[in-house]
Amino acid sequence: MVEDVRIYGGWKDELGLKVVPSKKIGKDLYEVFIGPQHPGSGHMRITVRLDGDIIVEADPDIGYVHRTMEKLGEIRGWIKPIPLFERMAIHDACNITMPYVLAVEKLMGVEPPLRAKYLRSLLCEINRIGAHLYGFAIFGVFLGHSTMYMWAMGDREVFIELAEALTGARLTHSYPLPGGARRDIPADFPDMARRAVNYMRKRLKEYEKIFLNNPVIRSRLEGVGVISKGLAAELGIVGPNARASGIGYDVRIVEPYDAYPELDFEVPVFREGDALARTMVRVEEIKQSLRIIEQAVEWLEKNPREPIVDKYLYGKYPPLHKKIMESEGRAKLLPISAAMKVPKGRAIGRAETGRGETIYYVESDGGVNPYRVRIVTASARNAIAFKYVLPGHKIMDLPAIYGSLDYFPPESDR
Amino acid sequence: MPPKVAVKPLPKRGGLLAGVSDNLAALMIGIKYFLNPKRFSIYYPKEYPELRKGYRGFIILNKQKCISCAACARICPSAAMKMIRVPVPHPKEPEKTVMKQFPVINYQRCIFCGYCVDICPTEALYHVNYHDIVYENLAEMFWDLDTFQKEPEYPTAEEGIPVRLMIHEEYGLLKVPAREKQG
Amino acid sequence: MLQAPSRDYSSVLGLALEKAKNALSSKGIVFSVEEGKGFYDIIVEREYLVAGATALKEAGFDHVVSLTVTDYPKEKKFRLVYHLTSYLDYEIAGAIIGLGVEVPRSDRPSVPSLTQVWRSAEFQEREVYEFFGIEFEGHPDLRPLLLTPPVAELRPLRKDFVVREENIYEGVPKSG
Amino acid sequence: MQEGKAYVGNLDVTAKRARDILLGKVPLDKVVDWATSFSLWPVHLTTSCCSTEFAATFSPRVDGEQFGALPWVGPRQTNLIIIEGTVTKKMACAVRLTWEQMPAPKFAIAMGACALDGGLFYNSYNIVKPWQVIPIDIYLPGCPPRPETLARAIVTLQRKIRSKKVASTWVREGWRGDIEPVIPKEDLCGWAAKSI
Repeated sequence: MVEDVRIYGGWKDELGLKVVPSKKIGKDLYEVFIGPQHPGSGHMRITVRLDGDIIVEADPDIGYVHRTMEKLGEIRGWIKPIPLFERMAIHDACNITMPYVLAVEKLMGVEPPLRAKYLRSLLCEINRIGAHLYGFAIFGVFLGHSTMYMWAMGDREVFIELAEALTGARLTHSYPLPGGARRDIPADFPDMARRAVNYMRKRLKEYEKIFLNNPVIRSRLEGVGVISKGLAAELGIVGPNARASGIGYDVRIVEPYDAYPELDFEVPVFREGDALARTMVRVEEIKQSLRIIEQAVEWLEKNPREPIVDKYLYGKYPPLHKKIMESEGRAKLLPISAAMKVPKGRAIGRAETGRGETIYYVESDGGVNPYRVRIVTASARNAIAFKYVLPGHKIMDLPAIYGSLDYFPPESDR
Repeated sequence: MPPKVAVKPLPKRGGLLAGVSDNLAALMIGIKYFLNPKRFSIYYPKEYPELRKGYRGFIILNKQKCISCAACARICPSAAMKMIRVPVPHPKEPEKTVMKQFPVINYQRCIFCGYCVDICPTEALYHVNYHDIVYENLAEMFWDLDTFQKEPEYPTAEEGIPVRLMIHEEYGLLKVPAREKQG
Repeated sequence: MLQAPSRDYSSVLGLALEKAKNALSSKGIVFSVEEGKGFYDIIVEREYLVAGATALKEAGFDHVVSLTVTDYPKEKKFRLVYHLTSYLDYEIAGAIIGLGVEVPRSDRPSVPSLTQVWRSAEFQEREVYEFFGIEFEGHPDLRPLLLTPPVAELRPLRKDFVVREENIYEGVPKSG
Repeated sequence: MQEGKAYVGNLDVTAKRARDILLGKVPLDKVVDWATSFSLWPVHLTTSCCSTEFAATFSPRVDGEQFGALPWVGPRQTNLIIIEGTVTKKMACAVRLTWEQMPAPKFAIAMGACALDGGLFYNSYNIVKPWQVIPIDIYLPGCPPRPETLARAIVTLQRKIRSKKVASTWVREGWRGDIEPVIPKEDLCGWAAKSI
């Protein structure tokens, strides 16, 4: 029996995998189908079996957005899968494609220039803030707190404007390339970014007052959906959800990529493991992301512009392409990119996306297509939490737990 | 400086009167924004946002620059861009015609990733900076070679005035007119 | 708990490999090691799979990151690798080690399920079951996870299920 | 239907007669069209990742409620369905069921490349094109379309309803004149029966 785990009508075993009811469960359990058309995020279904209003069994039925990314990744060459994989989490676009790009870079043995690394990290952090704010907005809807939805969605637009200025698209940036990035920052970007950072810092204090410290919200989140450290490790929960349970695991520390080794930031960890801690981790992460954006922008402003693609590729650029790179900061692709070949081998690329660690296993047989792309996203690994965390809670705690796990079905279903 | 893990405590609730003071704080924020609202809603279609120059909107072909290399069609991730063969006058003997291939685009599939624009060796393709055009049937969305060379009609521009959203330290986003009023 | 300063990944990976090797050889398990970029795969025989998994779990590899299956129709086999890492063991945290087995390709291939060892493999085994048709003996709840039953019968990730890409001249309307 | 002998009379016949009398008057037609066009409530069915932009449309930036559109939970209170991106084979069943639950007159907007011709997933084995499932009024290009594009779609749909008198024709004749009804060729929910 675990201490501090609020469970109605029974207790959980040591790890929390199994609910032991205190009384015999009645024969007539209610079976409630939640989704796929429901007020929350929508594109998934949870089948819960209820004894009274206590969840006895939960069965996540996912796959409503399974769009066959792994199969299509095998037939589209090496560059084209980047926009394809981006569709898994379009508000976290740079983060979700980074691991694939890193894996291909490992196979090809190319290293992007430092400026490109900083640019990619900058966009990744902008995306991370966007993803967390989107999570807050949806969480607000779940809890019936529509102010939070409006605020988070409104403030997310600030960071979308930033990303749009950098890449030319609101959400689907298709920004990183193996060995580089696609656009350099426009001249007015550093000022915009600084204003956005200052604004968001002020705003987070107000979020605390209206949402996080709001007694109504706190009483719905505190002690609800507790995932202990052992359970998180057993289920393989990732990202902010694991960090809320006291696991200090972040790919940016474990296997630093891009410009992260040179940036100064912290990885916030909470020990409580409940829904409130999971929410607070995201707030703290936004603060760290703001710090990273400041540093990256300062670096990009201070250092002279250089080509943002790999040296080998830049060496092959015709004069027109070089001129465009200098004047517009736009990296052109070369026709060879459409049919490029990658040396034989197996590589794992991983990155810390907004919702946690995403892993791409890329296998090449030396041809024009990847032989196998295996994608395990953060939401896919978190999906199992529904099955083991929900039982023992009241049905009204389901939205709070669902929202605090920040589960995004398209990312999970691939 | 290497990144590090920092264990943080949850924010404390304020003392004995937590329910009262936290509720009051939330209410005060509400009142503050009721009295001093920060609105940036765009009253579409009377106003529309004018997007930045580098925005990846509809893709247009400049036929004169096209060298028929088909790189754009090959890089297109969703196979929206296709090559068609059309007769063009022979460069040296004007009475003869030769078959040359040009790209056409299917906006039913285009995902506006901009790879075709970036791969084009002669900059024959370019983006326009608007994106809000809708269609009532699918056939219109397949652009033939003639349509592909013209920038599409932009009904929003005729109906509304352009605005711009500026990032502001105090307001987050601030709506300002994109152009000076004439006269 | 990970603490500063951040460590060099390749040295952690080397340490993890040593630890995994020791754990397996102390149980008398025969294995071969294959190197990938950023990870190592340890391939064992089918009868050693559960014993090897238990040994690795005791050595600190506490969860499955990815259950990676690749189909090799020419060699008539599936290569099934549980990519593992650790959260709780600070020394090897984050290093990816694969525990793999080669399964002969047939209509109803099967391997022992490792869900009892690693709970985090449960959903990924269900996924592999629907995409490749590999059955996991002893899995508590082997149903399709993502696909509908008619689509799952296609076994879509096997190499003999072919999805075709349109070429650059195809699909232009006649009038266009 | 047989004439009943109950004192209240036959409700169906009464309702039909009342409808004929009310809609026979010309201004009422216009009122029906006007009222429908300014109360297009989209049902909250998110099929795919365009839902992020759907949410952005009803966020402060574009403020979808200025068009009289308010996303609503229960399909019984809504008359607009916005297909937000890809419809997979598993989701197609839910889309059709939701569409059938909505009261007439009802409209559909297909949002994003995936909802038109599959977009990036045109050759995927697990997708259905939404125009094979329900009749679509407006198509939006883009992946995802901007929130302004969705706002333009709502405005265009409102104008279409008013200019073509879609809603009043629908109420009068039981179906609209301009679009053929769609009956899915394959059994969309066949798999559900199997899994149970």
